[in-house]
Amino acid sequence: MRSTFLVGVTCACLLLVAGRVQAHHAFAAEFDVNKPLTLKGSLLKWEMVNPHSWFHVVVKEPDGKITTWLIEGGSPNQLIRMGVTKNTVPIGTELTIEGYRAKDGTMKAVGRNFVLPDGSRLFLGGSAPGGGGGDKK
Amino acid sequence: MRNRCLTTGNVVAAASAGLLLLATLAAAQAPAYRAPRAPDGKPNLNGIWQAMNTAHWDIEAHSSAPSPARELGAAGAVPAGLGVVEGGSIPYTPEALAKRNENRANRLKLDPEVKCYLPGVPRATYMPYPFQIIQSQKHVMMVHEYAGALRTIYMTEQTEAPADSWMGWSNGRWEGETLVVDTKGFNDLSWFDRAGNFHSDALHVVERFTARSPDTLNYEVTIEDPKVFTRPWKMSMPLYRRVEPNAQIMELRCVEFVEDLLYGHLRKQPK
Amino acid sequence: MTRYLFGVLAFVTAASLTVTAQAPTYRAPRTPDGQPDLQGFWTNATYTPLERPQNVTKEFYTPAEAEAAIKLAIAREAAQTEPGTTADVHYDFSQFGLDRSQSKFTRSLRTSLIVDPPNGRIPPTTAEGKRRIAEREAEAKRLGGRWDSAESNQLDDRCLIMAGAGPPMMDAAYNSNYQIVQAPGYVMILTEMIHDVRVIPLDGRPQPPSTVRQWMGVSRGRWDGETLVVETTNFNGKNPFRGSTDRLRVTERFTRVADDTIRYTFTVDDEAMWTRPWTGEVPIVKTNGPIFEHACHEGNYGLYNTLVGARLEEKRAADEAAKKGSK
Amino acid sequence: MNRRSLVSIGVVTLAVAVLVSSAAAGQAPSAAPKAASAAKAYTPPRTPDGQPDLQGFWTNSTYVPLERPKDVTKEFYTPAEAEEAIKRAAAREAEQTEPGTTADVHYDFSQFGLDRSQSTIARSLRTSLVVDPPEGRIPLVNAEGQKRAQALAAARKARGGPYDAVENMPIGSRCIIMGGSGPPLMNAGYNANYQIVQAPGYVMILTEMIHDVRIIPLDGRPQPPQNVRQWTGISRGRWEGNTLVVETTNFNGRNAFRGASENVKVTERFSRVADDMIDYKFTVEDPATWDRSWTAEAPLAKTGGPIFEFACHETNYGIANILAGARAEEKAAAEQALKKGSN
Repeated sequence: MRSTFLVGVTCACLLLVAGRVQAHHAFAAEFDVNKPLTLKGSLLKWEMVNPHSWFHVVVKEPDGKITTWLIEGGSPNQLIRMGVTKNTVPIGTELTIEGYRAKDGTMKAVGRNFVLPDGSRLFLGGSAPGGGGGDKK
Repeated sequence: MRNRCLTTGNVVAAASAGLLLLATLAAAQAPAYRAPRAPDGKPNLNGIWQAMNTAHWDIEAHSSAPSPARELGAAGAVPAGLGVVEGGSIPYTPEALAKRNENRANRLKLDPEVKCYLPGVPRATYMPYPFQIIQSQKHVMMVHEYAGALRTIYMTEQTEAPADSWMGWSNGRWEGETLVVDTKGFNDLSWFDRAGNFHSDALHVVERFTARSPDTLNYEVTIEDPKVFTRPWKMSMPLYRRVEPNAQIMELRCVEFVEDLLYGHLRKQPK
Repeated sequence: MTRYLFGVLAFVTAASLTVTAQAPTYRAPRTPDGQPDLQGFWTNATYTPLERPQNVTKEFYTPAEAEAAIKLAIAREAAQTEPGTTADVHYDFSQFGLDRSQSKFTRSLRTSLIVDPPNGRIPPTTAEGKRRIAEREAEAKRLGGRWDSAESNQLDDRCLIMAGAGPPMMDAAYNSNYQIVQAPGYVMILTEMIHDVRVIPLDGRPQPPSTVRQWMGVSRGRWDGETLVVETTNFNGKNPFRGSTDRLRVTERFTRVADDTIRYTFTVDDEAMWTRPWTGEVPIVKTNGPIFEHACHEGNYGLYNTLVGARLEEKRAADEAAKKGSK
Repeated sequence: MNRRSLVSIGVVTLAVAVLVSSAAAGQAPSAAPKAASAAKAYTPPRTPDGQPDLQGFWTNSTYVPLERPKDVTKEFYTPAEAEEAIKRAAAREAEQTEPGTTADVHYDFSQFGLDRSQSTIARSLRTSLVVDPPEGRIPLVNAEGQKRAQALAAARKARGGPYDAVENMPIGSRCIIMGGSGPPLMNAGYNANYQIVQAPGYVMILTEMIHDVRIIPLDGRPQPPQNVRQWTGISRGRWEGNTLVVETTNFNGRNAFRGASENVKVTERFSRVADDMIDYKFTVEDPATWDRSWTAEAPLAKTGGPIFEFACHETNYGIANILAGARAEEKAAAEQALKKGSN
């Protein structure tokens, strides 16, 4: 289940007509489509911030080196409406991140998918622990 | 003779007036003034308010000082202030005091206000800009001119902060004449003033807003943050109503004013 | 001529007042709120030195001696400078009414303003005081020559504050005028030069914390019978009075002893500088207004001119040196 | 798995809601005359000071486009058609992107609850939000408007590439204001939520994205002089019966709505027609852009709070990343060119 919004498309009218979700900024300008990656690590910190949240993930590289990656995700606000809080995802949660690396070559990436050890996605349809599964009225 | 009596009388009068003033300030808990009521019967704090002091420069007592930015000259000068912290100084731990001093020395680089970041609490209240209280039953809103900063004070349906934020998560209640606002869930990024006074994410702020006359409020704040201070401490000040009939919270959308400062080094170099 | 006669008259009055000051029978008029009324324009211009001259041993001159001393001082002040000397590069004070004798000045038989210690001289400096003086000199040296930068110039040349603006209020050499205005709970004292104003509250409020410091300190006043007592602390120490530090405490006493005279005494206490407190006294006499705006910094072309002049001279010297070198 | 079931629950809810909301959105008399009369009977609650109560959390999230699609000729869908259109749009929004494509360089909206189908949407049977002109499309831009648009495009081009400097980037990306922040209030794509709070003499409307607040005075005060201009203009409100009418002028023209000039006037009308629905209409007048005014209708549906702080600029790391990325690519290209040259 993915957003189909084409970040390369700049015609604003399309956004309004088609009613597709507008990306806050052009992710393909920030991250390199030619540098897909998969990272396995544990959560150090989740910055629940806008316009996009950031996950700090400690990764053990193949050569044994320990590095910390910053992974960009989505705005936390809707998750919060669904009942997610800062306690929902414990520090140390094991995550596999499929994404694309930053163009400036630093240890940053966009998290295309955040996958838990059992293969499920971190937040999906309110499936996160503590998630209420939709708006509270 | 008569003259002497008069003089003595004056001294006594002046002294008692002074005492009365102190007593009034101290006894904000039990003000003599009863505010007009909002239609729901609560004290009516609706209005556009502004502090008139130098707490935004430094909440502690301080001398005047030159502008931190040379080009501003006297337009950016720091006016002296007698401070709004009860007891005079903030009870920092030694390590925190060192950090405050470092903040102060590097304030042009570090002060979140310079970067147009949200001001945090209570700093938002005494910045040199107005804010408006929009008082409803479920929510009391505080809308600040600076950076469009905003607080929702939950009067009902109160919960804990879901996540840390700049302006914190505020729950409110009425205690007689006083609106009491309890705020937690802060991040550790905002400051108290331009002088580098700061807090951690353990900050807990309790504010008391009490009408003291038709056009003034008493504003009292208790600050608690065991990671930074050795004990809770208080500040207090009056807030003044903006009484001009066309008073309005205007846009101070400052992001674009600071972009060159923040991102100018990433500008494409001219060929 | 008339000026001189007037001066002598005033002199006699002031002298007698000084002597009989112990038991004033005069009762000051009252302001509507009942304060003794000190309001009006006043001057402390004087030919009496702060410290007693080394060759003088007595506290008071005879009237004849005092008159002679003043005459001597007036003549000295009005003397023409030698054309072609550095001193001559100046406008003539007397052509702008700026020598003391052309306006009201205050007289007393005292040989010094200092009345305590009895020798009429400032007490010895403490060891800390000596250290501080050495530090100040080192700092001045670090800033370079007087014309190296605006900041290394004198405070008054920079229009920051006059050296004698005080408190205590000292004769400013010219324009030594003050305006006092009273309102319920307050006494305001305007010093003409560089428009320095003190608004002194009388309500017994405490001094602010020691982190708050000002050039003129922070003053708190009270009425002690007929006398206004003003205590000032919280100086920033950047305009030292005779070497004083930021620990200076000044206590001033203003007593109106005649329609045209306020007895002004001041006690200077600074443990960091002197081995004991010391006290001075000077009658402040009524003078005429108005006090015209003394905007100073705004039209201070002189500061710019001296800096430009210094840079030009340096350049000329460098060019000269280069020329010599190349020969 | 649980996600899928949630979605299907969503669709069922949706079908039910279509019926409810078509009734609620029944300001369109031709479409639902019965519902309209039912809606007329609704009397909104009052605030303690007697204003019709609009307070609470609302959303204008919708799959209905502003302008009627070219291939649609009618004003209203049948409920079945509407459901079908929404399903199609939701599916399109939730579609997988192709790994390795530019479109795929993004976090997954649905993993952050950000696709519309995961939260409340404001439904209507309308085929477009525009209700006037009757063909459901914005009037053609006049000569003056075209000229201005060309001048703006030329100025944009003269400033260089989109990632040459922060000022060249879109204002929404820069956290200054979202494109649809308005007024008028336009669906923001995600977090399309509003909070309305009323106090005597004032209505406050908070737009969630980038915490934009309008405090609208109701005391009849005049607009400020023309030289006072703001991104969201300056709004003045009044009650006409149960309808809040808000007129906004004094825009700075820098977040031009559909190409409008700074002299655009937007008139909004808020009428609560059910406990969970505000009928929201807006009229746009700007002779410098369109030869006639036009009006749209986009209902606000009640939704759950809270609105969490949308601090944006403070942690907008993307800006630095994008600019740094562009500089890194330029550097790499220059080195490449140098290498080629030296070979």
